[in-house]
Amino acid sequence: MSTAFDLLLAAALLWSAWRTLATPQIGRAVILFIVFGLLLTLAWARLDAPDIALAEAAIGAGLTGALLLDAVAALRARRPDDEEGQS
Amino acid sequence: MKALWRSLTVVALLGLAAALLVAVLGLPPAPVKLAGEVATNLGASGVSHPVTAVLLNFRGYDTFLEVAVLIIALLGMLAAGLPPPPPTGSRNAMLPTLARLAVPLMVLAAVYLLWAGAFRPGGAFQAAAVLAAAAVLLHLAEILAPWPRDRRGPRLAIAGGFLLFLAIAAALLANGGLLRYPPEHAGLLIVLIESGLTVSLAVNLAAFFLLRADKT
Amino acid sequence: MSAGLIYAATGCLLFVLGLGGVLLLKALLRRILAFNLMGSGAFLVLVGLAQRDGTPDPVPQAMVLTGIVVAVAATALALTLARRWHALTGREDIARVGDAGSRARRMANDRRKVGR
Amino acid sequence: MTSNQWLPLAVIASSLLPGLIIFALPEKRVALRTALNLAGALAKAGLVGLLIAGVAAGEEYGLRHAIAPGIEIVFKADALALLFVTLSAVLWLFTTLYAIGYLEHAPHRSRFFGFFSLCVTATMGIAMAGNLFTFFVFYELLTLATFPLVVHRGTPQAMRGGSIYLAYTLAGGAALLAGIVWLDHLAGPGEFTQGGLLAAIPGLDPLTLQLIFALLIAGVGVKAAIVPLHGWLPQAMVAPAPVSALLHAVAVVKAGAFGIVRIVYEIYGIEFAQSLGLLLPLAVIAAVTILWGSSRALFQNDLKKRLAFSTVSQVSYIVLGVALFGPLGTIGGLVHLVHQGIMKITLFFCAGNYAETLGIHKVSEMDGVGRRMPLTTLAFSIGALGMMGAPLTAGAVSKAWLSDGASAAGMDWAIWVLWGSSLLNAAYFLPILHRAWLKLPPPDWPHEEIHPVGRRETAWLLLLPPLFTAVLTVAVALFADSSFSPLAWVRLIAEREYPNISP
Amino acid sequence: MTPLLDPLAWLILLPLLWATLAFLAADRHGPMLALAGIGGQLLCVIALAGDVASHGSIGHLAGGWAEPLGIRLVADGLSLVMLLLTQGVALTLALYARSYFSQATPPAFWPLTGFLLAGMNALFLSGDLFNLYVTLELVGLAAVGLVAAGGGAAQIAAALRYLLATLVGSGAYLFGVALIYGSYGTVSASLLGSLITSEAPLAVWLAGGLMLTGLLLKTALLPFHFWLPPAHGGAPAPVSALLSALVVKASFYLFLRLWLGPFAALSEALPALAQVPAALGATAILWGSWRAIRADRLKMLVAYSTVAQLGYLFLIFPLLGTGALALQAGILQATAHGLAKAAMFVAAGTLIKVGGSDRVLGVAGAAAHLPVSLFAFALAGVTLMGLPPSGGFLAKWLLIDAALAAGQPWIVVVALSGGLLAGIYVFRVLRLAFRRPTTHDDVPLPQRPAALLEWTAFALAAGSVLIGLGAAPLLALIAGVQP
Repeated sequence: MSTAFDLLLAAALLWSAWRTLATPQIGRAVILFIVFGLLLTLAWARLDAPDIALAEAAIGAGLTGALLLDAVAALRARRPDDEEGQS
Repeated sequence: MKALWRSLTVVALLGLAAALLVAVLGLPPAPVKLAGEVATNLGASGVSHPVTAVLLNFRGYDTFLEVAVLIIALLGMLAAGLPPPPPTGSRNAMLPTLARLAVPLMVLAAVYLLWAGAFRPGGAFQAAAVLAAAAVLLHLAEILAPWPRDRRGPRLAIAGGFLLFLAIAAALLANGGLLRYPPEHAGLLIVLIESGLTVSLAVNLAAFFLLRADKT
Repeated sequence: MSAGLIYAATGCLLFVLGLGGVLLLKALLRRILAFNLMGSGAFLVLVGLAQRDGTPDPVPQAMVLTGIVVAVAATALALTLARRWHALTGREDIARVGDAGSRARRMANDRRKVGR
Repeated sequence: MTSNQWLPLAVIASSLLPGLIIFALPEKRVALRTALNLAGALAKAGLVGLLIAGVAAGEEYGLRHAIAPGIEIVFKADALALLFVTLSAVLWLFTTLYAIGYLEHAPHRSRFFGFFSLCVTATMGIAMAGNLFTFFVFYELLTLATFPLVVHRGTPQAMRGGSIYLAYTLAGGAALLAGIVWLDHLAGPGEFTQGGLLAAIPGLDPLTLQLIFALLIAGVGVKAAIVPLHGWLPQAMVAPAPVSALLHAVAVVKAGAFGIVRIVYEIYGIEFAQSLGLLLPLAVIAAVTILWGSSRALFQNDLKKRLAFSTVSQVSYIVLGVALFGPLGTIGGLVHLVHQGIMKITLFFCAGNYAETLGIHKVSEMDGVGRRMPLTTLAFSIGALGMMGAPLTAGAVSKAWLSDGASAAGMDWAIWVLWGSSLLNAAYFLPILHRAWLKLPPPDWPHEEIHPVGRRETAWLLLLPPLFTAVLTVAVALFADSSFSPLAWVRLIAEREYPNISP
Repeated sequence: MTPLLDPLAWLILLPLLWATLAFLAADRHGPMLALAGIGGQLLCVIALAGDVASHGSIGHLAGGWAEPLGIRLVADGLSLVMLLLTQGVALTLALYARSYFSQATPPAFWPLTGFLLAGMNALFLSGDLFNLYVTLELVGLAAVGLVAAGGGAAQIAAALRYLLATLVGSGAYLFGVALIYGSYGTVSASLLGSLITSEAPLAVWLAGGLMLTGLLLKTALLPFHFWLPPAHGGAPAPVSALLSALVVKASFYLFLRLWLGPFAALSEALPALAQVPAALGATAILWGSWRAIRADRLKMLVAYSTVAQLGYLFLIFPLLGTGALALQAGILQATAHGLAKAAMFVAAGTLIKVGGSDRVLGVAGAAAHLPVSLFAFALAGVTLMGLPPSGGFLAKWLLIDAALAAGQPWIVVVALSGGLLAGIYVFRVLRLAFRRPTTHDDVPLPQRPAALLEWTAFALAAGSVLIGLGAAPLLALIAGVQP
């Protein structure tokens, strides 16, 4: 049962990571990255690593995500009209 | 030509992924088990939580250098040129209220995390991250103004925690090694270092958001 | 298959995915995201592989804590540089600023900015 | 440190230290610079005198300094070294005087004299090097120190000449380095040894030794300007006359020729080289160079270029002498090392005088120059006759010994080469003498810079050095059999290089 | 000596201390702190040298815990030479920088320099693979910050490329460490040396490949050199010198250490592996030299010369079986190149600052008005060309000797042609400098720069030459290294 959960979580991690890189809009990519970070927090919990889970939530997903959102906002502020060019 | 290179890269990466999977899934057990060593020496480490013991005692030297990495990132920002401050007045009207409610709770949580680190999950890093998040929240709510580059306070806080760590590391040389705690004082020294670090790291992390170019 | 091994394998794939992203993508922000995925992959392997027998090992866990802090530092620096670059040139990827032609390109950029 | 150790070092320092001080001197300090130059040159001459007296009395002078395991800087002032040291020291003295006069109003004199002193230092180092490593160190130093002198004028031709010079010498240096390290790897670190270093080591592969020989000779052959590695020499003639005189006619090409001497006699050993079949190819290359250089000289209108091709030809006399197995050839070759230097520097001094005084650079402009500058032209004539091998000149002595050496070695064809070369020498020098003495001068010289004052046709400092060396050209022939002549010294060397044959 | 003054520990603590103080002082007193600090570091190295010379190798247990639990710091001949080079060059560059930035110091220059030095010293002394990862990041991020300190678009772009390269490099390295820890349960380099055998599992081979490739990326060995020329060529001169002379050597040092230490069994099991870095090195020599010959801007020429010269360092790998010879050649080359390249960059900086043009053509006529800087450039060139009696020459001699001993004559050919190609680009600058200036007499000559700018370059260049004559103690130190 727990293995099935682990496999599911692994798949979700890989999917969110893939979408982070592949989704065309950078804003959505950052959101997906934060989702990835939260999923990773779960993974750390599953690995008996509560310290990392805390740090991942606070730093990996939280602060890094905020930094990224801030950067996206700054980039948008300069160019309000056009979408990000295809990467 | 470029497309060819890209496809070659993709093929190489797929090969790497396959090789890594094969290697990882078929790996025999490791000959050295550090978890046991940690458990054996936990008593002399001054803390009862093994991760904290590794982080601040057994491999405290890593942590010491890592704090420098954070300061370097900040210096790199200063060197490259700080981003402009965000435009004011566009904030959500709810934010200040939310911040006033949440921030005291976050500070409380941080203090708990710091204190808990000695014997259960938590510690300086997590506490600092929560404090930094609180600062960011205050900043977004426009309660906390951006820091100009030459502001003294943040520098003092960041450098202070690290210098405390450095001073203890150096003083312990007298005991025969960098950060070689005498077991009887290890707990106290670690708490001292962690408290300093919490402030230092929190301000450092917050500075990534708050340190902004002066308005001209 | 232990949980450790599952996450180690996931970590391998995340690392390669991130590596591919840094190498093949152009937009700076995207490459910074990819770098973070690479790092997360490495962290998962570090802890997952060490704990593949199911017992937690505090040493790699502490290393990952260190690694996460290093990663956020690197990300902060990278984002600052990317924003600075964007502010100076309006670009979101790095053009080859090499030995020759950089001045011409810079002037072209300036013209573009003025035009807008 | 005993005097036997510091004396070679002092010989080197006597040009190095003044050179370094001169670099730091401001352009305006003419008197101090001149004093330093002269003091250095005189001190060196004196020190060399001490060395000669000591070596003649059987003293051994040497110094070593290990810079890495198995790698040593070794200085050794043996008889062969002193031959070259003395030649360079004496000619440096003359050239210094000449250069002081020549560059009286030129810019960047500190730089010029600084590098000039470094060049002489390098030459001294080459002469007294006790092993191939040390030789190589100074050989490359010579390359580096001459480059700024070649390009000194900063004109496009100078730049071109400098580049060509570097291309040849650096490539040669690389070949030499490859050969030296290979040898070092095979035979271990070894020093120049009378009778040959390799001859004493059994069990070496002949083919490898032949290949190494080819690399080494290619390396030093560049500076010795043997065909086809001679292309830099005529180009480097864009340098100021004192540079052409001392360096390209004497120090640089002699460094190459001297290297060949050391390699053949003291690395391989003449007998061992003969047994490996290395001498005949070397002789053939020398012969080709002799004839080729002379033939090219025929068609040069530019005076210094004609002299340059003449140098190409004449330096290979030395190589030919080395390649003639037997003491007679050795004596001929080695004595020509000295004789050619004295004669060629005379010719270059004179060419510089023509250029500096009257703006004459081409042979076709030399009509009647003998009437305007009789003393210079007299010196030039003596030098030219010497080159042809006319009786009572240094050239005659060299050629006599070389011819004897050729027949002793059973290489009679070499005599024909020598004769052919003499004819060609005459063919390119005699028309110059004819123009200079017998044709009428033009109404105006190309660019008359220095006007005659009484009997003095040009500045004293320009006139005296060629006269001295012209006198020397005759003197070494007249007193060839005295015990102070270069010939006597060379015979001493030859005796030591042929332990099994007495000359 | 009391343990409180342990020079090994202070080599890491001292730069951290003065860098933090410089950060605290917000760009004031930077030069003073730096000079005092680096001076102290130099004293530490000298003190350490005495210990290493007498004991061979000095260990220091950080935290007092033995391996595998703790982190062991080690100083041996190899690390000592690198430490000596680093402090020596850094001190001279600090003097230069103080004068070069007399008008305006780029923000954060001094503290970043201090942290960079701390990272390098920590790297040279660390014996723990994970700790080495932290030091790599310390060095990499500080170096990126210094490149960005130029502030212009070109510098920011260079810094970004450099950052991405260095992050991918350390990412690969970290992943390798993860695999190693998973395989053996320890990251102590000395323990791994005996644990890793030729029958190591696939994961270890992959770890080795990833870690070493990551380090190659950081060392800018071809084909990973793309980030180096803009970063080193675009940064302010003191930064360029610091990066080209020292920083790339740090990752090379680690590559060498891993090759000789933990991964020795792997390279012995598959000797052909050693040809890979050597082949890349040979290509780097040719390609880097070619680009230097073609370069349009003076500092780009010098930067591409670094790409070429780094190639030499990797030629030694197939020759390491010949005893100490190849190792001596490599470290001597690293040392001589470090001194020479620092000299060349600062001399170029002075030439550009005074001459007002960053083109190669801008040096025309410089022999007349900047003789000391030009002479320094030329002397440094002598080392790069490998001409006697420079350190570069002795290194090349030893390299050729080792190549012959190992039966790899192609390395001889590469080494010699590399020297000739270096000759082309060095003399390309020098002959221009001797060209008669095209300006007329009424154009005033540029102002003489501060003497310190010229003489620091000269001191570094002279050092790179003199080390060829005084290499015996250095070579003896390296010969004593037990991999």
